[in-house]
Parts: sequence; C-alpha cells; structure tokens
Amino acid sequence: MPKIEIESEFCKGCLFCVEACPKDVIGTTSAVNDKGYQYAVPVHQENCIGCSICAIICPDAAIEVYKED
Amino acid sequence: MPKIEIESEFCKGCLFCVEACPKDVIGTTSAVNDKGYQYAVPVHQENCIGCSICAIICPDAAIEVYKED
Amino acid sequence: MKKVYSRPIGLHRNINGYCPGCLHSAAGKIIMSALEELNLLEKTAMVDGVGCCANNNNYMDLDAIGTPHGRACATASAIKRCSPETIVITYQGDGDLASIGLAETMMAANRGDNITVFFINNANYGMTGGQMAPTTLLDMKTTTTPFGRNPEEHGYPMDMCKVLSTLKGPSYIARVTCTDVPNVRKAKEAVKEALQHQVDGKGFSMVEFVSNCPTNWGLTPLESLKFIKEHMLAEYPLGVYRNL
Amino acid sequence: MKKVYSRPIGLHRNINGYCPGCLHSAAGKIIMSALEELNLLEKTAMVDGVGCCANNNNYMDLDAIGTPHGRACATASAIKRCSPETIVITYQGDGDLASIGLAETMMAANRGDNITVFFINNANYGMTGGQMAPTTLLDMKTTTTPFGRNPEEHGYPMDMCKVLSTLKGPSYIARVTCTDVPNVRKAKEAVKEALQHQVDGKGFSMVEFVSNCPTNWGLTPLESLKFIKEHMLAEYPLGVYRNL
Amino acid sequence: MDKVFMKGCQAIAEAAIRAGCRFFAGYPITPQNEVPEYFSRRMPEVGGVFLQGESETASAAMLYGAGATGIRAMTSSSSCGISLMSEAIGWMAGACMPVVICNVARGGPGIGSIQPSQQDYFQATKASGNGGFRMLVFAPSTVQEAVDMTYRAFDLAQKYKYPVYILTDGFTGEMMEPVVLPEMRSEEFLAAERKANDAWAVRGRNGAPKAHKIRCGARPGVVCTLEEKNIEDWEMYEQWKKDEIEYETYGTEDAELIITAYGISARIARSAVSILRKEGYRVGFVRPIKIHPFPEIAYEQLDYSKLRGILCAEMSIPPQFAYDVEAVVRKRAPIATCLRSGGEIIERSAIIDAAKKLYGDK
Amino acid sequence: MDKVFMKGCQAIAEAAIRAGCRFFAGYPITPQNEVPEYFSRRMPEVGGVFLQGESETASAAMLYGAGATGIRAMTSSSSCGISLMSEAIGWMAGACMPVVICNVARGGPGIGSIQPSQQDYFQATKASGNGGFRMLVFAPSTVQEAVDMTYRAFDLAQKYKYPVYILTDGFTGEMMEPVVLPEMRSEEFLAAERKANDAWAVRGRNGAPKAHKIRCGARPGVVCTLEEKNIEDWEMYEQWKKDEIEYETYGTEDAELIITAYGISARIARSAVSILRKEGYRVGFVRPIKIHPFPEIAYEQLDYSKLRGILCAEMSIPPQFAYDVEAVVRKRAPIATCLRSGGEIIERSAIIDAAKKLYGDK
Amino acid sequence: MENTILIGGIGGQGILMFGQLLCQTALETTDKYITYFPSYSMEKRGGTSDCYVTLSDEPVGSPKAEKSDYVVIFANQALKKFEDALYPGGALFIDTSVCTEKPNRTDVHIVEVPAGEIAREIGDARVANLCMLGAFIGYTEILPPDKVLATALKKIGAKRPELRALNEEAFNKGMEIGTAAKAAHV
Amino acid sequence: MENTILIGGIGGQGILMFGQLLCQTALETTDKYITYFPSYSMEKRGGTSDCYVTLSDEPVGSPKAEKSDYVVIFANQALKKFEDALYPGGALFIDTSVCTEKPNRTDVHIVEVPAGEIAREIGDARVANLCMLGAFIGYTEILPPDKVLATALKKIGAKRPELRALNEEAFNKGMEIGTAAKAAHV
Ligand SMILES: Cc1ncc(C[n+]2csc(CCOP(=O)(O)OP(=O)(O)O)c2C)c(N)n1
Ligand SMILES: Cc1ncc(C[n+]2csc(CCOP(=O)(O)OP(=O)(O)O)c2C)c(N)n1
Ligand code: SF4
Ligand code: SF4
Ligand code: SF4
Ligand code: SF4
Ligand code: SF4
Ligand code: SF4
Ligand SMILES: [Mg+2]
Ligand SMILES: [Mg+2]
Repeated sequence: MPKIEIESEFCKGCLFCVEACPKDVIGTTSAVNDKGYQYAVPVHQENCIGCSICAIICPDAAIEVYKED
Repeated sequence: MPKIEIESEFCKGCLFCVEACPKDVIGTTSAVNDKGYQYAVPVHQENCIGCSICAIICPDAAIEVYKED
Repeated sequence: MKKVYSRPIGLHRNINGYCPGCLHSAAGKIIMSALEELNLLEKTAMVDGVGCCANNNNYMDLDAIGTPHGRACATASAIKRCSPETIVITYQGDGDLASIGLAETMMAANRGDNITVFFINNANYGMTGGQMAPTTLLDMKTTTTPFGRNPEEHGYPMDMCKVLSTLKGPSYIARVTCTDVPNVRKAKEAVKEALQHQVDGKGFSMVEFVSNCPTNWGLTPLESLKFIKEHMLAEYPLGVYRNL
Repeated sequence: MKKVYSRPIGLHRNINGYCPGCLHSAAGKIIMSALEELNLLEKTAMVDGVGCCANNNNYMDLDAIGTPHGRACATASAIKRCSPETIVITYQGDGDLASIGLAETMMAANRGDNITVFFINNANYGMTGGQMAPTTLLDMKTTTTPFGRNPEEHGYPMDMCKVLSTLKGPSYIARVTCTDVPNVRKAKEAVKEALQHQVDGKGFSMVEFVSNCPTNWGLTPLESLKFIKEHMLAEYPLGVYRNL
Repeated sequence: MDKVFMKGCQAIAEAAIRAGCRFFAGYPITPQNEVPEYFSRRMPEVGGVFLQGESETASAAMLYGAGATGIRAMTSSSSCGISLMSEAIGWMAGACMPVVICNVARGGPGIGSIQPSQQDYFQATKASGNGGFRMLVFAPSTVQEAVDMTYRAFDLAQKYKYPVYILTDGFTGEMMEPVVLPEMRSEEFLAAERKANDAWAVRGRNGAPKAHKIRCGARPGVVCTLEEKNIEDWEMYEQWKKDEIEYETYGTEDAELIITAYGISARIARSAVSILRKEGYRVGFVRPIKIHPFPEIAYEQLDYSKLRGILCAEMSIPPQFAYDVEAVVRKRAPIATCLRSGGEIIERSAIIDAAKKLYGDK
Repeated sequence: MDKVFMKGCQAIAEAAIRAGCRFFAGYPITPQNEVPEYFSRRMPEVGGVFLQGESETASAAMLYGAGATGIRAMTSSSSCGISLMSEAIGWMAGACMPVVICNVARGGPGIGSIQPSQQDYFQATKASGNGGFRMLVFAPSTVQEAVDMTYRAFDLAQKYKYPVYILTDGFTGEMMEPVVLPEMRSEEFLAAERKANDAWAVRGRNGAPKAHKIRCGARPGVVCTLEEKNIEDWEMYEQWKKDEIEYETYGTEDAELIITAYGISARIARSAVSILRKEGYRVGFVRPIKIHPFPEIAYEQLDYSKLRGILCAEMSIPPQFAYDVEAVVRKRAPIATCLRSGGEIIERSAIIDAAKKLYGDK
Repeated sequence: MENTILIGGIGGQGILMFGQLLCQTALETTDKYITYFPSYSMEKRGGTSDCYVTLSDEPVGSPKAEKSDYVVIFANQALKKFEDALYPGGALFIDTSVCTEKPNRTDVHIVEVPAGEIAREIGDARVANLCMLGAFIGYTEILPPDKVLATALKKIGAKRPELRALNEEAFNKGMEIGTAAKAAHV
Repeated sequence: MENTILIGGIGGQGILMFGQLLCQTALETTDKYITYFPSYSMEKRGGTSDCYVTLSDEPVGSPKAEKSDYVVIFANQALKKFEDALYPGGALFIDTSVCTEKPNRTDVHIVEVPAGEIAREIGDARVANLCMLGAFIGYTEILPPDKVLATALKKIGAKRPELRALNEEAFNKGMEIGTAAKAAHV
C-alpha cells in the first residue's frame, strides 16, 4: 500500500498538501514542531494512492512518498 | 535678393552647409577664426535663393538667412 | 517499498527560514532537483541576491556567493567569464533584479552572458517588510503604497519577461509558477531547459517564478495561492517568452 | 530684407565646445528653437547628463542643473513632482541614459513621470574618448573594443526606443536624426510633440537623436553623416514608437 | 506639551514634516524602513511628495532634484545604502544643496547586519563621498534628540545651503520613547523660504534676469573655479568650528577618569557614569552632540593633571571615534576603548568594568 | 633591464598583467581611461578577461565575482566613480576578496573636475565604504612606483586575502616616464595559486568535501558572527602597523623644518627640499609610501627639539593628510599647510615659499 | 528606581503589543523615563519576537537591558534564550500552555499562567497576551491595572472591537492569577 | 641640469608627438630623468593641446614645470597662454605660419619658424611639427639631431610611411633655421 512520510520538523503547516491531496489523506494536529509550526500529518494513510501530489506541492520538501515496488 | 550671413566665430568648418546648398553659394577660406576653425563663407552670394537649407543644416546655428519682404 | 518522491539530495536538513507557504521554498526545491537531475550540483555556483533569498545559503548544498543588492548578474557574468566550466546561476527577488539591479540584469541579458537567472517575483520587497516593488500590482497596498499602487504616482507593474525579450542577448526566457502540480511540473521543465541552454553555451537564460509573500500580503498561504491565480497571473502571463 | 532664418534666441553667443560637425550642436539648436516656438523657454528646467552635453550649460540660456552620471531622469522626476508647473527636460548621451543610468531611465519611463527626455545616441562615450557604449554597432571599433564590438563578448546594440516601448508609462517615444533638412524638420516636430505631451500632462516622453561623434569615430563631419545614414539608421530605425 | 510614544524612525519622519520637509525619496532598507513608510502615509496629508527611488543612487539623485527646486527635502537609508549615495552626497555638497540625509546605521562593512551599530563614524564625519567635503553631523542619543536634531537639521541646511547629516543607528530608529514633537512650521514660513530660494532654484527662469544654473563645483548661480569653491567650503568648515560645536559634559570638574561616547553609546556610557559615581569613582563624561565639527574644546577643557585615563565607548570595531579622541587628547592621558560591533549593543557593565580597570584603585 | 617610456595608466595596466592579473572590469572615466583601454587590447593576448561594466557599481560587483573564482583581478576608476563602488568595496573587504582597486584621482567633491587631485585621502585611508574597514593603501609618486606598487598590490591582496587600494592621481596616470617593467609572473605560478585558492573559491563544488560559501561578513567558508570577523580584521590592521608600514625620509637628521607629503605632491616637495637645502635651509622630508597604515613612526623619530615646524603639502582643500600628520605630531611642532585643489597642481615655488615662511630666519 | 522587563516569544503572539501597552500606560500615568525596544529575527512568521521595556526615574541607558527584573515568556525557545537574563530575585512569567518546558532557575519567582488555555476557554486564542498582561500587572503592581486595561482596550479595541469583552475577561483572569501568586510569594 | 620644455597648440597639430619624440630620444641616448605630461581641454578637436617635458639629472619634481627653459608655440591662443611661462633668457619658438600674433616678451630669445609654410611647400601640412622639432633641436642642441630624427622616422614611419621623406626634409629645414638662429643669438 502506498504511503507518505512527512518530516514534521520541515513542515511549516502551510496546508498546501492538505488542500491538494485528492484522497484527503492529510490533516493537522494541534502539536507544534521546534519552530513553532502546527505541522501536517497523514491522518488517513490508508487512503493514499501514492500519487505524489502532496509531495510535489510541498514547498518545503517535507513529504516523501513510498509505493510497492 | 536673398542672402545669408555666416557668423564666422560660430562656424566650425564642418562643411555641412557647403555640401547642402543647392546653389553652391558657400565655400571656405583659408582664414581661421579665434577657435582655430577654417570657417565657411558665402562665395557666391548672388546665387542664393534663400531656401534656408544651409541654415537649417548648420548644427552651430552660424547662418542666418534674409529675403526681400 | 520504493521511494517514489524524495527530497532533493542537495537540500541540507537545516530548515530554511522562509515563511510558511512561501514559494521561495518551492522555487529552491525545484532548482535543486533540476540541478540534481541534470547532474550539475557539483558544477554549480549560485549567486544570491539580497532579499529573503538570503535563506538559500543555509540549506542548499551548493557553492554560493552573496552579492551586493541588485548586482547578482554582474557578479555572475564575471564568475562565468573567469570560470566558463562552472554553471553559474543567480537567484534574485523582484526588488533586487528589477529595481536596484535593473541595469545589471538587462546588461547581462544584453551581453548574452551564459548564465541562468532565477527570478522570484512576489510583487513586493519581502525581506524588508513589504514595500512596493516594480512588480507590485495596481491597487495593491504595500507599506509604501498605503493607499494602493496607482499608475499616475507609481507607474505600472514591470513585466521583466517582456522587457528582456526585446533584447537580442537572451536565449531562453520563461515565466512559471508553483501554485499547483501541473505548474510545478512545468516550472521544473523550464528550469531544466534554462540550465540546458547554459550547458549548451547558448547565452543568457531566465526563469521568472510568479511567487507569493503571504506574510506581507497579509494572507494565509492558501489565500496567497488564490491571489496568484486570480491576480498575479493576469498581469504576469505564464509561458515561454524566448527559446532560441 | 527680412530675416527668414534666425539663430534661436535662447542660444547665447558663447560658442559651445562641441567638435565640428557634432550633431549634439544640432540637437541643442533644435530643442532651443522648439522651446522658443512653444513659448516655453522661461518655464523650462534642463537636467544635463554627464558627457559631452556638459557643453549645453554655457550656451543655452535656460535654467539648468547638472546631475550625477546616469541619474538625470531621477533628478528630473523629483524636480517635476516638486514643481509641476516647470517643463522638465533631460539631455543625455547613450552612456549616460542607456548604460549607467539604464535603471533610472526605465523607472522614470515606467512611472510615467511627466518629463521629456532628449537622448543623443552617438554609439560611444564621446566625452571620455570613444569607449564602447550599449549602442555601439556590431563590428565598430572603439577604444575598449579594439577588435570591434562582437556580440558574443559585448552583446548587441541596445535599442532604447524599443525597450522603453515595452513599458506602459511612456506617452511619446520617437527616434529622429539631423543628417539632412527633411530629417531636421522631422526632428523638430518630434521635439515639439514630445514637449506638448508634457504640457498636456500625458507623462513620459522621449526623443532619441541618432547622432554622430566624428572625433572618436575618426571621420570627417561629412563622412560621419554618411556613416549615420548607411549604418546607424539600419540598426536604429527612425520613426514614432509611441504616441498616446 | 503632550508627549507621544513613538518609534525613532517615525519620530524622525514626523519631525522632518514639522520642520517643513516636503519631499522625501528613499529605498527600503532595514532598520530605517519606517522612515519612508511613514512619509508615504504622511506626505499626502501635507501636500508633500513621497517618491520611492529605484535604488539609493536614484533616491539621492531625486533628493538633489528636489533640493534644487528650493524646498525642504530629505532622504534616509542605512549604512550600505548610504554608501551607494556617496557620489550624489558629494555632488550635493559640491552644488550646495540644502538637504538632509539620515543614516540609521547598521553593522558593516558592506551589507553587514541589520542590527544597529556605529561603524559609519569615519564615513559620516570625514568621507561621505570623494573629494574631501565635510558636513554638519548630528548624533542623537534618544528619540527626543532624534526629533529635535532632525528639526534643526533642516534649518541648518537652509542656513548654510549645504547638506546636513544625521548619524543615528538602528536602536534609536527602532526603539520607542515618549517625545514632545516640535510645532509644525507654518505654510507662510515655508512659502517665504521657497520664495527666497527662488533666487537660485532651478524651476524655469520665469522672468529672472539670468537663467539659474546648478552644478557640482559652485554655489548655485556662481561662476568660479573648483578650487575657489573648495576654499569657500573650507572657510565654512572653519567657521563651523566656532559656531556649530555642540557637546555635553558631566562630572568633569573632579574627574579622574573620563568616559566619552556619542550617539546611542553615549546614553549607555552616561548611565555607567552615574553608577560609577554612586560607587565613589570620580568619573566624568564627555559627549560630542554633533560629531562634526568635532568638539576638540571639550577635551581641551579637561584637567589632565588629574586624569588617570579616558575611556572611549563605541559600537565599532575597529574603533573610529577613538581616533578623533586620541588626536585631540594627544597622549595627555592614556586612552582605552570599550567596543562592540556588527550589531551587538555595548553593555553598561562592560563600560563599568573597563572604566574600573583603567581607574585602578579608588 | 630595458626602460620603456610609458604613460602611468598604461604602465599600471601592464604591471598588473605581469603581476598575474587576469580579470579587469571597469567603466570609462577620465583620467583613467587608458587603464581599461589598455586591458581591452592586452587581456586577449594573455588569456585574461576584460569586461566593460555598465557602471562603476556593476564593475565592482564584477571584480568581486572574479575575485571569488580565485584569480588575480582588478578594477580602476577615478574619484566619483570610486564613490559608486563604495558599497561593493566594503562588501569585498567583508568577504575577504584578494582584489586590487586603483583610484586615479581627480578633483572633487562629486564629479569635480577631470584634473588630477589628492582629495580622496580620507576616503581611501579611512572610509572607502561603510562599516569601518580599512585597506592597505599605496600612494605612488612616479610612474615607476605606480608599476612596482601595482605589482606588489596583487601579492599583498593574496597574502592577506583582502582588497588592496592604490591611490594615485591624474598626473601620475597621464604622465609618461621611463620605467623598468617587472617580469611576467609565470603561468605555473598563477596556476598554483589558483589551485590553492580553489580551497575556497566559488566555482562549483567539484568534489570538495563541503560546498564553498562566500558572503560579506566572514572569510570564505568561515562561519562566524560579524563581530568576530570585525575583530579579526582589526587584528590584521594592527598587524599591518608592524609589518606593512612604508615611508621614506631625507635629511631629517639635522632638520629644523620638515616638509611632508605623499604621492604626486611628495615628488614636488622632495625637489623643493633639495633646493632649500642647497640654499642652506636645514629642511628634511618625510613621505608615507603607503598612506594606510599611516607611518606614525616616521614622525616619532623626528627630533622635535630642533624643529621649527612641519609643512604638509597636499593637493586637497580642505587638507586631509595634514589631519593625520597633526594627530601624530601632537603639537610638538607647529604645522603649516601648502595646498591646492580642484585640479590645480601644487607648485614647487609655493612649497618653498611656505617653507621659508615657517622656517623664519635662517 | 528602574524596572526592566523582557518579553519573549514568537511572531504573532502579541509580544510587541504587550510591551507597548506597558509603555503607553506608563506614559499616561507616570513621570517615568520609558524606553521600548523590539527585536525580531529575519523570518516574519514563526520567527522569534522579543521586546525590552524599561521604566525608570532616571534617563534610561541601554534600550536593551542586560538583565531584567521581570521576564515574560511565551514560548519554549524564549525560555531557553532569556531565562538567564533575569536578575536573581526577579520574577519569571510563563505561559504554560505554549511553553512546555520548565525553567532551571531556582533563585527567581516563577509565575505560571496557562494563558493560552484560559484564552481558548474564554473563546479566542488571540487574547492570551492580555491574560499574561493581567497576570504581570497583578503580580508586579508597577502600573495601575485599570489604566493598563483601559489602554489595552483602546489600542486593541480600535483594531478588533469584537474582542473587547474577551480581552477584558482574559486580563482579569490573568490579574487574579498574578495577584494570587504575589500573595503566595510574599 | 634640468631642461623644461613646454609645447602649446591646438589638437591635431602633433603637439603631443613633439614632446614624446624628445622624451623617447632622451631615453635612448641619455641617462636623464624624463617626464612628459600632456594636458588637453575637453574638446577633442580644435581644443587646446599642450605638453610639458622635463629632462633632468635629478629626479623630476612636478611633471608640469611652473616655468620652462623653452616654449614652443603652435597657435595664437597658446602664445597668449604660455608666453609668461618662459624663464627670462629662455627661448621661444613660434610657428609663424599659424601664430599670427607677436610675443610681448623682450627678455627671451625668439625663434620664428614659418613651419606651416615650409611644410606646405614641401608638400604636406602635417609635417609642420617635424619642422618645428628640427628648429628646436638645431637651436637648443639638447639632444643629438640624428637620433631625434631617427626616433621620429621610426615612430611616424610606422603610422604613415608615405610621409617619411617629407618628414626628413621638414626636420632638416627646421634644423637649419634653428642652427642659424642659435648662431645669430650667440
Ligand atoms: C544596497 C542595499 N539597499 C537596500 C537593502 C535592503 N534590502 C534587503 S532585501 C531588499 C529587497 C528585498 O526584495 P526582493 O528583492 O523583492 O526580495 P524578496 O525579499 O521579496 O524575495 C532590500 C531592499 C540592502 N540590503 N542593500
Ligand atoms: C560616475 C561617473 N562615471 C564616469 C564618469 C566619466 N564620464 C564622463 S562623460 C561619460 C560618458 C559619456 O558618454 P555619453 O553619455 O554617451 O555622452 P557623449 O559624450 O557620448 O555625448 C563618462 C563615462 C563620470 N563623470 N561619472
Ligand atoms: S501521495 Fe497522493 S494520495 Fe497520498 S497523501 Fe499524497 S496526495 Fe494524498
Ligand atoms: S505542504 Fe509541506 S509544509 Fe505545507 S503543510 Fe504540507 S507538509 Fe507541511
Ligand atoms: S539659403 Fe539656400 S541657396 Fe542660399 S546659401 Fe543657403 S542653402 Fe544656399
Ligand atoms: S554648417 Fe555651419 S558650422 Fe558647418 S561649415 Fe557651415 S556655417 Fe560652419
Ligand atoms: S517575507 Fe514574504 S517572501 Fe519573505 S519568506 Fe516571508 S513570505 Fe516569503
Ligand atoms: S567628442 Fe564626439 S560627441 Fe563629443 S563633442 Fe566631439 S564629436 Fe561630439
Ligand atoms: Mg520580492
Ligand atoms: Mg555617447
């Protein structure tokens, strides 16, 4: 099953990925990272289709995408 | 009869007027003015038709043109 | 599992200081991944303008040099001429490239210096707190146009792609944005194309990024993308302006 | 007898220091007679660039101010904004206007500042002894292009009328020359038109004079006119580029 | 008179407007952005002109143009931006333009840092451009002084028909303090001055007996050699040494040690002096208020027979102000420095420590 | 070694090329046009780069870029053109670039005149930009010295990895004198140096363990605060006071009067000293060869008990060099000046007259 | 008498406003010399935001006091950065809702205020700084609380009238905590 | 020994070349210190053109001597400007074909050379300066005439080989006049 990993320390909580994901995989927590940003997290990892849209749109290169080989 | 006056102290001897006059009115002398330029002089004033071509082309505004009223 | 999308290898783990949602980050990421794909990371020297782009220095693993405000193209031209084997890129904001550095930009372009310019147009002076730039849209409020930019007093938004396209020196000029996936893809293609022009020795190339400044625009990151689409792109049409 | 052609009244009897046959003199004469005909001599402030035009100061009976090399348009814009009733003109060479002052020129144009720029393009730095200017023709030898200007190294001749015409600010842009009577007549018309644009408050106007520099070109005055006709005009076509 | 709580930069801009400034051109640079920003809002209210230059070079040329029309005009920038103005500043001195230039200084050299510093002392007092011209240079210590000096700068610029320079720093520019603002100069006053300036201003001849000419190398309308102009300026500078010296001293009568500083450092040094005196150290304080002309007399008046030393505190490494102090002290007392630079503020405790060290046993 | 008869400007350019200069950027300005013009012909012959900048600002930024690639590089200009470079000069000091800057000075302030002068002394020695940095400043008196100093300037720039400044003037630039040209630095030497500089140069990483970063405020590759950098530079300046002082004296042993001058004025002053001595005046001569660091020691070594006075001759009004002399002389002898400015040359007879006046009865 | 106050946090938390409100009130109600100095990092959002306030009977020396009598902390980094800038015996105010770390100092008074939580309870996270301000005034008593509140309402009210009531409530809740802490410490 | 020479005229008359030829020859044939300084006005054509030459046994002070031992005049304005720059007892060389005015000095030797005329007679007005040079050398004997001529032919020859013979003739004609004048003055 495809999945994404969000490096929370890179994320600045811009929500671009949240808005862009066609499968609503990503949401936010109330937690903040060291920089004080409320970072994005995969909340419905199971729905991910590995399309990479989120990763491509993420300005801060916080997202990496994995797929079955 | 039309005529021109060349202010010899303004003239720098560029020969534009000499070249431009349709009636070959203008020539040069070997005399130089205070600035050291060999200035232009009307040598065939009698042929002048008062067309002002020389005056218009003279960059240094050294020529003025007169005509009968 | 295979990684199908990775962070460009040239980006350090140091976090850059760009604001959330600032497309400076996006431009940097695209440039680094283009350099990676073209295998140019080791050959490249980046000339940073003065502006928010000062952030690049810390997180991009590239030879880099900061240069006086506006003079990036002059510095880059000299580097290229002294070291032709180096891929020389500049990275500049609109204040830097189109205002104080306008002469330097145009003259490098006109000389056809074989460098690649990345131009981040966010319609204001981001780093200094959002003053009017040459690219500020009409009616846009900035800290020095508190009543909005009006053409009588402040003139019109400058279209640098158009201006530079009047010159014979440039070999590639394109305008891109990073508001959505198709545009990000096109942006990367343009960046690669521009770099390829340099590799091929064709002369001056430039990619303008229509960008944002959520902080000084007073918008959320998402709102700022919307603003780009609705307002910026109308004034700054995307596309390839020159490709020799 | 009636005087049918007179020296413009605004020209002092002090002789200017322009070289023989230099069309700087012609441009100055035309400008002064246009101001005279429009009855603007008393209202005009001239901002002189740095270059051979420094000569203007002595023989033109106009309020005038010299300004740092390249900055004439910036100075003029400020004068106009502080004293809108003044007719503000600049008089600049190609090195002044199109090289060191390129940003100032373009920005004044882009702001649409209501000033009139007279631009004397003689394809080199006359005053300093004939170095390459942005407007130097290809293959032309100058003291800094001893082997001729070549596009790879030095870029291409800059067409300022074209460049400024990409901007929205200017309301009138024309290119003229003074090589012969019809052209002198057209030049004067263009100068008057440009000034009228300012009188009418229409914004930035510019007249470019395709000029000569017999001294540094190493030609006689007459040869230099021929050179203009045969070479300069091919690169710098005459005409009205903008008239709003 | 009511006090308002204002930021240094804004207070400077407001003071300028009250002094009659009706033209400002400038280019963004931290930490002086609030000067142009304030003007951009305020100028329309007073019928003045705000013009954002495309660069510092252009802004200075705009200032020159405005000055040439005879109105009160100003620019501001910070350190590296001021450097870009140096040709034009020299030009304006060469053309005798009554303008005001404000440097809200930051770390250097080059772009340096955006934090405050006092590293432009030599540039401001000795070489704001080529050619050896000098200007009156104010160095405020508080926001109130920034206001008052700005106000006076315009009068002095008009009096001498010469650029006047205000050297302040990012602390003074960014901090807020309560200030009393000076009264607004009346429109009549300004109109009268403008009319007087019409004797030389370049705005179209308008019936004047002679066309007006402004050029670098002569007072407006004057025909002279460059050397004559330089001599005239030199005479003016010498006159300034009589009329324009400004300084402040405190506790110098019984002082065994002098702490000397200017601008932002002076206020810190002054508070160090208070503490030291409370602790029983006989410490005095000398502060140039204008840093050009340099108040040599303030140091001449010291009783060197009593002095253990002089401590120069400044936010510049290498020291600059200390050089001028050394030149006038002429080894009559040992000189020590207490320095910071690059945007770091000088600490009172560091001044106190350095003073105690130089003082030796009480 | 054969002497050739050369113009100062051309000799400087040729000396630079022989020193290994392989990049020049500059903008036309009298009286230094022959420097770029010479380079434009000569650079292609040695595989170097000549680039005409669109302005002085651009030229200085080009110089900076060239310096950053690790090759020997230079610019030149004159007075107001140098002012336009001041931001970039400070930047290059801030970034520790080994470049050479030559000012063929003319009258000032601002555009001044195209005639030679020495009015940029303060700017060159104390404030070539903002931020308080200083450079080694050579001041040649003859075309031969201009050649030799240019040659050495490149070595010193490399040694200290710092800009080196040559302050000359339009006389020295335009006059012709016979000169012995130094040998051409070998390609091997230059290649080796360039290779060494590749340890920090910005030309693409090319397998280096770390990417190279050049920025204003740190030596290449160094991470430090601006204050740390400023302290390091200050230490270097202090070291210069030990290692880099250069001056010349003549007849000081028995002198009752000292004439002191630098650069073009020094050669005139020196010939005045010869004449005065022949006339029986015990006159000595002190000349700083580098004007920064200032050779305080040259004035310390004087026997003030004998001195009737010190005469400073310089082509600057107001005086500038005299200020530094005053600072080191510390009123131990009266100081007088003999000045010209704005393009006028100082006359030997004027120096002689002033000297005699200061000397009093023989 | 000289009071030096340092407020530290992150951009957007109302740090600068906090300092300015103190100064403005001091200006209107005292004869003190007042100096305020803001200090922020290059980043506009998420960057640090601090300010220094000095209220003094004598002219103020440095606008940026070396050590402060009071330090008010709005974020973890601020705690790390500024903990040591407090004089021994001084008071350290911490918004414990955002600042999760604990101070190391044992020689100072610590006033913990869950200002973020209180603000959210009241209904708007943005009023947390007013809550801290209340606590600060309640504890320090360096300015009359009613005047501080009035200044705050005037200044903030102009921008965000809808927050008026909430701000007042937040301030008062903070006051209570501050006053209580004061009582406990005495 | 120091010889100071001032040559004054109008751009295009070969003034600078005159001075340079003296210096180049001095360099090749003597051990003297040599300094040459050109001075021209802003105008490129028709403007003034002057140069100063100093040949000395000691290092040269000013490149622009206050007074000269010899003054060579090619134009009316130059005469006006430089007549007074000659030391009493010095020699004043005048090309009388262009310089129509008469000098006022009575305390100097005057050498009149109709160089322009001679040049035109020879066949090319451009060789007038060589004629003056010949006269100058013939009179002053400060440098060996054959060497000066050789230098001249080498330098000018490179640019304008067609003028070689004319130049030589002009120089020699000048020499004769100079030598004769010298003889007359002695
Ligand atoms: C000579 C000079 N002038 C002004 C500044 C101040 N300054 C810093 S960044 C900047 C411009 C930022 O605008 P832009 O180039 O558009 O970049 P952005 O931050 O918007 O990406 C300015 C004016 C400076 N550093 N140097
Ligand atoms: C800042 C500065 N740089 C350079 C110069 C030298 N300079 C004098 S005139 C001139 C340019 C002349 O060229 P142009 O503007 O084309 O005018 P032209 O003489 O050809 O009419 C230059 C570079 C100067 N005076 N100031
Ligand atoms: S890869 Fe596609 S589906 Fe998966 S999280 Fe990203 S955008 Fe959503
Ligand atoms: S796009 Fe990137 S930075 Fe933005 S919220 Fe998503 S992961 Fe975070
Ligand atoms: S007016 Fe006409 S005809 Fe008469 S001289 Fe002039 S050009 Fe010739
Ligand atoms: S055109 Fe004018 S300047 Fe030229 S030769 Fe004729 S009169 Fe003289
Ligand atoms: S200030 Fe604007 S341009 Fe700069 S990082 Fe923030 S959002 Fe981006
Ligand atoms: S140098 Fe050229 S541009 Fe200047 S006056 Fe002479 S001919 Fe005209
Ligand atoms: Mg921007
Ligand atoms: Mg030109």
